[in-house]
Amino acid sequence: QDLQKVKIGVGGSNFLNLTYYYVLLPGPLGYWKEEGYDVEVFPVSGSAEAAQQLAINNLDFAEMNASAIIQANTEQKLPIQAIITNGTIGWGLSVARDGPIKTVADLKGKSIGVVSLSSGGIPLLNSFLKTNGLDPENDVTLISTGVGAQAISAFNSGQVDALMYWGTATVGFRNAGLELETLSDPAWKGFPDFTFSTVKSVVEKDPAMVESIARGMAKAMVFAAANPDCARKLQWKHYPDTRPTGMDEDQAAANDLSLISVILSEQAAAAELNGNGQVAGASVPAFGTYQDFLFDAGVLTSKVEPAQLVAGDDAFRERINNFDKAAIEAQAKACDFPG
Amino acid sequence: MIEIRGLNKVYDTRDGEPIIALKDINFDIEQGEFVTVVGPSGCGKTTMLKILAGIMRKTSGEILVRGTPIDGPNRQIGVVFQEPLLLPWRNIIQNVMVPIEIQGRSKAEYGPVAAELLRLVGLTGFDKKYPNELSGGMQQRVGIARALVHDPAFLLMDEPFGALDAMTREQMNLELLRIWHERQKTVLLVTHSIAEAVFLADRIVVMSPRPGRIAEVIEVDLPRPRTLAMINSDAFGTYVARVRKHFGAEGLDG
Amino acid sequence: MIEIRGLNKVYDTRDGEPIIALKDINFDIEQGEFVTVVGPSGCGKTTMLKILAGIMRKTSGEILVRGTPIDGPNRQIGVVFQEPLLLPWRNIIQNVMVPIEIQGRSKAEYGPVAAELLRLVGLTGFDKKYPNELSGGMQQRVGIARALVHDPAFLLMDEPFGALDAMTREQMNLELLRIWHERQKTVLLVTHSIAEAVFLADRIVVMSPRPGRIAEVIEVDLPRPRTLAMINSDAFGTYVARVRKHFGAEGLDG
Amino acid sequence: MTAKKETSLPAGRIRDLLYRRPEIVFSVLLLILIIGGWEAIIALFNIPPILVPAPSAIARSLWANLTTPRFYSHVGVTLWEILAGFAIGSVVGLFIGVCIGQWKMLEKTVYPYIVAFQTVPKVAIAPLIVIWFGYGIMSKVVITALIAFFPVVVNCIAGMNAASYQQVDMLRSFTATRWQVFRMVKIQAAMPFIFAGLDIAIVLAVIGAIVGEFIGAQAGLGFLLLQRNFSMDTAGTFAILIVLSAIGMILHLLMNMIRRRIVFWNERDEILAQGSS
Amino acid sequence: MTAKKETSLPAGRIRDLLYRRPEIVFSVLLLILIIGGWEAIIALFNIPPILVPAPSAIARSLWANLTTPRFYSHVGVTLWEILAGFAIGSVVGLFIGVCIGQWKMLEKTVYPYIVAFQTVPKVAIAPLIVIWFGYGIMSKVVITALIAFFPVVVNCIAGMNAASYQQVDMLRSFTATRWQVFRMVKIQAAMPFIFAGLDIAIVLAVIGAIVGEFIGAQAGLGFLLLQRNFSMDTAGTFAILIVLSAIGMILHLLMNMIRRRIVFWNERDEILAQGSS
Ligand SMILES: Nc1ncnc2c1ncn2[C@@H]1O[C@H](COP(=O)(O)OP(=O)(O)OP(=O)(O)O)[C@@H](O)[C@H]1O
Ligand SMILES: Nc1ncnc2c1ncn2[C@@H]1O[C@H](COP(=O)(O)OP(=O)(O)OP(=O)(O)O)[C@@H](O)[C@H]1O
Ligand SMILES: [Mg+2]
Ligand SMILES: [Mg+2]
Repeated sequence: QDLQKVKIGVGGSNFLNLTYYYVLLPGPLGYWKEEGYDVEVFPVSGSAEAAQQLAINNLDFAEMNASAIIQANTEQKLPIQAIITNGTIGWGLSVARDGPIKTVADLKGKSIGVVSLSSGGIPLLNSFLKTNGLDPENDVTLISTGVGAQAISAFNSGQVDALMYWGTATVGFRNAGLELETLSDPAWKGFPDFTFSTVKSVVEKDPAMVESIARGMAKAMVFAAANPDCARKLQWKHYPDTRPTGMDEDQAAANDLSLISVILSEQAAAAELNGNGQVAGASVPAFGTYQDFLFDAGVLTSKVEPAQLVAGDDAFRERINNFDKAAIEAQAKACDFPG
Repeated sequence: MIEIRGLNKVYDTRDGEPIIALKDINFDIEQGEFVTVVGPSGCGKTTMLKILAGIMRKTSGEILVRGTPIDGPNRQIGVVFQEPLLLPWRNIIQNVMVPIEIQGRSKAEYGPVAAELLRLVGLTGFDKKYPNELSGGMQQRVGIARALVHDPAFLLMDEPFGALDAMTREQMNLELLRIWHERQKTVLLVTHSIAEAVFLADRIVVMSPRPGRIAEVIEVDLPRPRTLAMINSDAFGTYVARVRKHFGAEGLDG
Repeated sequence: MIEIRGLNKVYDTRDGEPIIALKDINFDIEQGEFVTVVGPSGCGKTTMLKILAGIMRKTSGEILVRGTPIDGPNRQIGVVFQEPLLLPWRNIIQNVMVPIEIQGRSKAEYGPVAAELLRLVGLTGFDKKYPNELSGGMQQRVGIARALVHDPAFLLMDEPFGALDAMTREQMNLELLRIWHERQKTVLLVTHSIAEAVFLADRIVVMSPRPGRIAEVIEVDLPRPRTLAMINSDAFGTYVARVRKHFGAEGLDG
Repeated sequence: MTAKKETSLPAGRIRDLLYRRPEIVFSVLLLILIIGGWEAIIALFNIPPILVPAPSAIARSLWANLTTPRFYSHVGVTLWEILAGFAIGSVVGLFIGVCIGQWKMLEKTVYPYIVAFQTVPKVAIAPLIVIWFGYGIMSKVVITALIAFFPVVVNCIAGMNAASYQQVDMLRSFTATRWQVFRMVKIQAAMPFIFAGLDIAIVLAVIGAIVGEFIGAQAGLGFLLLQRNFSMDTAGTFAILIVLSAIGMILHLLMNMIRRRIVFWNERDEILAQGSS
Repeated sequence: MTAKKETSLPAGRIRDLLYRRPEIVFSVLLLILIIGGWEAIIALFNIPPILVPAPSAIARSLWANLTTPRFYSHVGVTLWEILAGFAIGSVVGLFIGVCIGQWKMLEKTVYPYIVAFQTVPKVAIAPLIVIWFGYGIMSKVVITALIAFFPVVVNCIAGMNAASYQQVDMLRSFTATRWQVFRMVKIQAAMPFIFAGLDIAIVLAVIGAIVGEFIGAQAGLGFLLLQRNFSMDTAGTFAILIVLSAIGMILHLLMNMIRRRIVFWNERDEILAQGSS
């Protein structure tokens, strides 16, 4: 039969690898097809661009930062709503494991590398420094060290004493051989981060479609949690170009496994926020507290009703999580895919 | 046919000091007339030709063709420039065909004309060569063929035979007279050869140096058709002497 | 002084058919001699001059200057090209000073020489003008001044006076003879004027058309210094007729 | 006469301007047209303001920028990067171009490698540049220079090859050295090419400075662009882009003025030039 | 004679090659020099392999790429983007350049705005392009074309302005129209400029395709670069860069061959050309 076309954009990453398994794997696993949808996934360079593309219905859904969802609502009056939060804030301030810096307070007078001075990590870092008695303006120097090798070499050469990066980036640094200790504010665990979202009108117009797509993702999340290595194998099989290169097979597998384990732990933390044991969902109170935090940090100029930030109601989320978890887990354990 | 009334031309120059190239030129050319222009180097001959060709603005004055002022180039004019001005990316036959192409005339019809003209100027076999593969005199002859190819009623020629050897020059002179006569053309020809000026002309315009003015207009009353034998006639000699007087030259140029 | 032995030049052309420009040229030029070259257009005069100037490769043969083969340009050579070849971004005086600059001679010393040469060619007052603000003949005269400014012992001149009017041409001829005599130069001059060739030369080299060969070398035994009055002498007329015979021309060119 | 004109009505003044400097009038008209077209496209294609803001919103944001003193320090940083990068890039480009133009052998050996090197996206070598030039302005200047130098090289070579060989031979006949031929003919003949190359280099320098700042910067218009983008301030983004464009445009016009003073020899008689072409 | 050469020792053959096509020998020597210098710089500046890998590691990675059939589909995607973007960009650039070159008024009014538009970083207008041209290859082609068209415009205009006004006047004396003057003189005179512009455009097209893919792509060499970068596989990154460079270099050499066939009129006698300049 004719499958309905659906487009998902992944904001903030122009390169889709195992990190985004929850939108990449439902397709090959057939979860979307069996509900009648043909889903295409696109990388989109940033969350802001993703919001733009959502706004003009060029995309049906987008993965984007929770802060971007809130900003779209408060700053642009653009009703983007969260459907599934894929993780809580996994940012961390990494320092050398056996180095002189043990606490945040030790960073006085030091340099901190950030991806860019306009990155979403800055408000987090600033409040983290403040809670630990440092003045972000004067006590530390921020240097934008970009991504990947550039940041590593800055750290290795001593140009920066700490790196303030998101979870998977920090894993990347570790994989590349940096010996790191990561400090973070416990409050961050309560803030939603990367979130599957869409505009309000889509939810209103075609709730069944939204449910189906979200359900497919939820199944994939259960699948990966049950057998991360199988998720990795599937990813490599169906998206061969996303597998790490420049290392041997075992190393690549190990790297990807540590990557997905970070994703899964962030995912588990996000599930905590849902409060009712649901695998997939978005929490109104969590968005509310994050909005408050962003407002206090000066990122937002106004606030909206927290319920506005999340799609649908409890019943809607109930339907998303309504599937045979055990069957999916069994499928994952078996990991029986030909080829 | 062509009336030049109070023509003036002043050039601006980079150093700010303008050059008065032509001053109050008044002069008529009759239909079918052969007029030659002589005058010292830099007296404004080329300037006048370019203004007549409609490719240079005059500073003041009027030029009337059959009573109407000219305001640009004309299909009935063929110009031979002082430099050959060939297009280096076109071969010789393509260069000769430039006016045909421009005026949208039939290539099939004028192709043989161009070939015949190339033969006339002694360049048969060079039609597929490129301009920088030709000697200076050969390039100049291509320029002559180009000016004639569309059979214009009015020819403006700026020292067309300056770079040619004695014999070729004589032949070209005779050919030009033949074409002029057969085709009833009007010709204005600039030359530095006083003998040539006399040989070809109905009237000779003698110009004086900066600012360029007309010093004298000499009617040449030699019989037509002209023959090379006439060169040695007394009448011819008298005309030559009369022109030469303006230059104060002794006769090395012929 | 200069010996040309078995000189050949074949040009490759784009259409694949080579042009034989010079064929087996053998010829000597004595120190202090004034040699003129005449020949039909396209016979290889310019080619020979460029090879002597050291800026064009010969296909075969040898050129010896005082016994040693030449392999490139020489400071003692001054060349007047067939086209003026001025540099449009330099004003007139800067164009004349080009050889001085190139040969690292003192500007203070040669500045007055350049000014004097400009006066000689009748361009006083034009030294700050730019080449495209000059008429064709004026540009050619700048080229002549440029070839003389560094006082070279050997002058190569390719139709230097072709674009000049009768009087200027005569004056320039006389000036050239004066300079040649006073400064004891050796001159090789290409011209289309048979009279000029006779008037200036110790020897006239007559060339025949493609492939360019030497048809005759004529010793001119007229007394020195030459005067314009000699033009009307019988001896002069005999030489002119002898050269003209090669061209089959009747005498329009002088 | 001018005194009389000055007392005439505004309509008369515009007519007067139209006569004397028509390009100014048309340029302004064009600007109005662009802004109008912009509004029209937004209306026609129903483009939401989050994608392309209305000119009025941009103007407001632009005004807010221009009245903030701190904004000028950002402009200053980027302008400095552009100018320094452009200067270094053009000088190096000229040097390389001249060398290659002088020695044909280099054109066949070194030049292809320069082309190859130039295809490497600058982000890919950013880490190296940062190591050598630090995180400050210097690394952005270097990236700008690396991007800007190439069009100058290419055009310089093409220009030197376009020198008339007759002119070169003329100089050689007076025993000119390779260097003298270069100085007296080749570089002059190359001038129109070089200025075209510089024109391209200016634009690339503007882009280069922004790319450099995108890689990581503490200040500058590229930094502001990232910041505006992060706060989804599209009007703000466009306001910055307009400032960038204005910088590019002014530098282009300046370059053009310089060109007209240096490359003068193919200009004819003013009056005539208007009549034709 | 050649038969004799062919049986000679390798050293003799190289000497023979050195004599007949010296540029090939020097080009190879240069390559060896570059690789050697690379190794030396790594050793000298103590550059860690995570920043710049050793040539041997890159060679291995390159070999791995070249022996994977899937790699060629990525090459194909990017090559297609480059070629299509370059083609569209040059054609549009030529068209705009010719229009501006033909009407002086446009040069003073429209041209500065084109310069201004060109300074806008392509990432800033990427969202718009994605709306109009989708997420597929087309949007990358458009970005590539937008980047590549500018040098062609600039050089086309400069070239047309460089046409000799004497030649133009000659044509006008035969009543040539503006269009005929363009066709018979201006475009020909502009050819050396246009080819320089195309040379720059090729390099910008390569960069443009990569920038386009960076904005978000599912395939292509830019996509692979991101992947390699994410895996911190520096050797892999450089291997891709080398493939990109090779593409740029080959296109440049092709363009050069075409140029030499079209712009022939300032070449002199082969033999002499080697002797001088
Ligand atoms: N484009 C120009 N700009 C400025 N002055 C010019 C220009 N063209 C010619 N002139 C000046 O105008 C005067 C007349 O020049 P023109 O070329 O008409 O002379 P001519 O009679 O053809 O001389 P010739 O016999 O040497 O060719 C000269 O003094 C020259 O310097
Ligand atoms: N660059 C070139 N390439 C090919 N052929 C050439 C080249 N230059 C000259 N020729 C050919 O060589 C022959 C001699 O040319 P050259 O210029 O020496 O003649 P010339 O005697 O100076 O003629 P003119 O009196 O017309 O100047 C001509 O047939 C010409 O076509
Ligand atoms: Mg003249
Ligand atoms: Mg000649």
